Amino acid sequence: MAILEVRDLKKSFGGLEVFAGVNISIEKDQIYGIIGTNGAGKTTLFNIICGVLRADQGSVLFNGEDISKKPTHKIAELGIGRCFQTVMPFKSMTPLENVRVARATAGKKNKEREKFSIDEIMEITNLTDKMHIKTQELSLPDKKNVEIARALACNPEIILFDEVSCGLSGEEIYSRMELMKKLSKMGITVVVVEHIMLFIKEICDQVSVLHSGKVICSGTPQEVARDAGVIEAYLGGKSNENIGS
Amino acid sequence: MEYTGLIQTILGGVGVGSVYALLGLAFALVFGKLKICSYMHGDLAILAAYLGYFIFTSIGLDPFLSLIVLIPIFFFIGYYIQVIFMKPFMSMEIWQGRYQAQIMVTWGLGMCIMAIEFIIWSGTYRMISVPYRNATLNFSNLTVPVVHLLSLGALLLIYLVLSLVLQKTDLGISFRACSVDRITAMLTGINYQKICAISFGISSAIAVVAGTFYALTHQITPAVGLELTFKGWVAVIIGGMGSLGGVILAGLLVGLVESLTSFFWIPALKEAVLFVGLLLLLIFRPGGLFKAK
Amino acid sequence: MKILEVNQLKTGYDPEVDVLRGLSFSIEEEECVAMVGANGAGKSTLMKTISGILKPKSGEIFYRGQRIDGMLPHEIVNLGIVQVPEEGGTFPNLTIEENLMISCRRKKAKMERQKNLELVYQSFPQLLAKKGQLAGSLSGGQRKMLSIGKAIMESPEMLLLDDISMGLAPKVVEDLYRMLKDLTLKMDIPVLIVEQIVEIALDFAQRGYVMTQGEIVLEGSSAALLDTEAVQKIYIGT
Amino acid sequence: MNLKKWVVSGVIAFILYMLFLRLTDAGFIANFIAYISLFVIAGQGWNLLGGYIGEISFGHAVFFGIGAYTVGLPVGYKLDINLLLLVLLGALMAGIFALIISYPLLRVQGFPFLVGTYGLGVVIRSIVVVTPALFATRGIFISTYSKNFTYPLIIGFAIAVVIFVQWLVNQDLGLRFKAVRDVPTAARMIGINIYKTKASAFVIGAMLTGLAGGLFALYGGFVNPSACFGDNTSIFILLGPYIGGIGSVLGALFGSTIVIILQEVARSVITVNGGHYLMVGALLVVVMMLSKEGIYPGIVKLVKKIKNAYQKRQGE
Repeated sequence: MAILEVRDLKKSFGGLEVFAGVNISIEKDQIYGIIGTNGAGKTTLFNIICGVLRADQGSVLFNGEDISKKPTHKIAELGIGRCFQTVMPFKSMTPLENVRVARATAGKKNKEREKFSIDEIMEITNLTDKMHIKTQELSLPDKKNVEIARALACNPEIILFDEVSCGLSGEEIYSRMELMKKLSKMGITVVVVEHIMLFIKEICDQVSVLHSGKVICSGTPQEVARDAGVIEAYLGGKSNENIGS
Repeated sequence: MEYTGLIQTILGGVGVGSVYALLGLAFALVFGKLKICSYMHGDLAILAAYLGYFIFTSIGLDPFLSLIVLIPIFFFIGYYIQVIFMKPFMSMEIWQGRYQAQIMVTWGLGMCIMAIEFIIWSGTYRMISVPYRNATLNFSNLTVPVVHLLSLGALLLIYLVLSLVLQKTDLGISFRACSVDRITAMLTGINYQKICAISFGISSAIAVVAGTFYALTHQITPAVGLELTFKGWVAVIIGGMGSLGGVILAGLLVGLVESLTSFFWIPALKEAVLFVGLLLLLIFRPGGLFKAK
Repeated sequence: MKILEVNQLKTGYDPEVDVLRGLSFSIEEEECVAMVGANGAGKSTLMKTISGILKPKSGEIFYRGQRIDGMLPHEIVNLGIVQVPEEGGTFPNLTIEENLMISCRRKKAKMERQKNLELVYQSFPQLLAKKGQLAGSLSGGQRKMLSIGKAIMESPEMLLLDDISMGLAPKVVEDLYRMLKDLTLKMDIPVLIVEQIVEIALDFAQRGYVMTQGEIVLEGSSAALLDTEAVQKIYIGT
Repeated sequence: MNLKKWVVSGVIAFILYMLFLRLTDAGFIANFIAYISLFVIAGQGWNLLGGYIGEISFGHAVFFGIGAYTVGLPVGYKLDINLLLLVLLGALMAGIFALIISYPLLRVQGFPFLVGTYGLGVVIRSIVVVTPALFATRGIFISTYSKNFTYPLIIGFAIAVVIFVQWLVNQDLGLRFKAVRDVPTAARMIGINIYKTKASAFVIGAMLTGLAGGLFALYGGFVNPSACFGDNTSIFILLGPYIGGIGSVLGALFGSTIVIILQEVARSVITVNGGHYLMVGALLVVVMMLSKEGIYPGIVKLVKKIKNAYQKRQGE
């Protein structure tokens, strides 16, 4: 059974239609990629899943339960964690406090799913030696780590990553990839929004391509990379050599 | 008899309300569009009232004539307050940063203005005793104070002029441009900070008018400034955060609520009733009564 | 002569983190230059810094020999450097005509107002048909046209185009670039273009720079860049 | 945990004050310190909401007044209840009232909240003033304990409150406050119920302010609407933490002290009634222009800067 399912989602801002009926179904323990050009509505999709925005139509099912009307903090308690594209750690607190507060709220509500202790979280996110420095004084990659750590502390079943690679260098991106693989092995479903094809291709089991308000293609990364519609949307219809490398 | 009394009260309420509406208009202009928060316009209004009083008692100039001098002076005061005290905060994020800082700075300035008024004129109640202060127009058995009619007229005039400026002139179009997207406005070549300063100047000038009319209908004391500020803000909240027309209706409503409470109940409770109304509004319609489009 | 010269530019939103880490490049007369790179490489930050929206932490920007870093955005527009921004770019609460008229801030632009207006309406006939309507009622592609139209109304002496294709359907993007090409040919001015679709950008420009992590890692003629494997690799991220 | 340090310094401060009290026989300064302490307690209560949640309240005098009147009213009606018990009850009453009033008020945020709390102050004051059953404007005299008991009591409470707040903001609940202030969206996404969190800060803060009010009744032996529910009280409760350093326990402590001292100094320098606001207003403007976060964080930053510059020079 799908762990997260988006059914016939419609949303428009003012006159601008962002989603014209989006369907996505994510299986458990997968690494699922959602790609699309800038402005395709990837972040909006995450916002709707998390309950920050309300859809105009359609529903979001988590473990078969409709969560599209639930308040955000309830959705978090059910086990959906999230990292933002523009980093938003609690900047006046230390990384440790960031993790502690998450553990004390959403993490407390689903203790049975606890996979990592706080110490382990600090370790896998490389924050052990920085955990007493105020977050606002950390560098961007570290701030991203704080967000990942905070999401993990909620004991989620599924984590949504929004443009993790944004602003990171190759090596840093690589370590994130490793971390995601590790999480999915531990039984946490990972959803990645990206626009860098290679990143998706490397780690994802399933990919959906979001373009002008619709999912234009779904499947394994290899299938998607060969899809003519995707190539046109992504590269302006010239060639597919960029994907190949 | 009771009936005419009620009508009389309503008219009085609308008359007083027009002062609140003017202040609300001053706030809504800078807050609703440019997201500048001020807590000193009540004090500016009272300062203008005192200056009008001073000019009247020393050289006998009618307060309406002194407006000709006071309006440009206060425009520049407002302009430079924005440039000196508000500009450093304009780049901060809206609440937490910008609004809080601006509220505190303007409130501090307002406090200074109030203290200076205390020092110069002391806390005793003053009034500008112009000959037409108690003049009335009579319609059958209704008596309407001339000053109320004048303030209502001034309110409408200012509103019309403002809407016209906003719709037709380059300044108005730039202002509307700045209000939706300040980055794009800058990239279009509009001097954002200057537009802000001019708007703050205009809103200060409106406060002068409000203060003058307040002084003609009430006795003034320095401590009233903060009260007026808050009533202006109540008008803004009820009016739906920045629609100019809504603020005017809301300001008149505030005046009406106050005078009706005095009429039917205890005058000392008029403000309490007003704020209870505000709290109820926050429960049922947090967005305001007359929502901005 | 160098029209635009950027020297060791450092910019960032946080005091500790630099988005641009000492960037240098230049644009020659009547040249169209593309700046490509992945998301987060700092392209938009660069555009904002040139236009004066962001203050650089260090480094210099020269425009025709005049130092412009530290100048206010409207002063930079007055010099003739006009940007079509990635987001926004139009005022949805103003009509299309007002949007265009408000963009004549420079003296030269005021004199050429009628001529420019004709040029805009001629290039984008869709705008003429809707000129009395609010810009908020336009579709995404039309908004971009209006945004470009606004830049033209300013009689630009240098054009900065930031990610025109963002959020638009491929067909619209293609049309848009065709119109742009005509326009820039007519106006004969240098253009700096930032674009996430590499091919379009390099097709449009004669020369290109590749950015990653706030630094320029590669430069060359468009044709050469398109051929290099490195570009594809860098663009893709690892 | 450095809470120990706080407790130790608190105890030392208390002992010093007691020594001082013995040596000077409860003179003006001892009195003044007790007066400041009242505002320190109230200011810490305000700071929980204003500093740690980020909602500015302009009406904390309401809770101050409720605390004071809970002590005063039974005395006024000649009921014989232990005054200390009443002080604690006053804090509780303030908390309960805050819980009720948080329902409409916390539905809005930002400056409608500010205007709403100001309005609340006006409403409650007006009601007290016109209600004979609440002794209207006459006020109530309370035959209170001797100074030698109330002063140490107030100081003791002040120290306890400061330590309590310092402890609280490092608990899970306190971290939640800061999370809501820093990034509300992210806070919701880790399962924090924003309304509940804000309400708990509001209620706990109101209780502390109510406590200050109750102690004020013991301290002055007199309660009346203008002293307890007045705008002035709200203003000085607010200004202390704001000027001192919003969202920091030490900052609020310093701020309340500075503001109350400055106010007294200003009153003696500018003798015209109301003129002392000139200095208070000027201080507020100067602090905001120089350091947006308040005096204490500003000084900390400055010291850090100087230290860094010094180390740099040393390094060269």
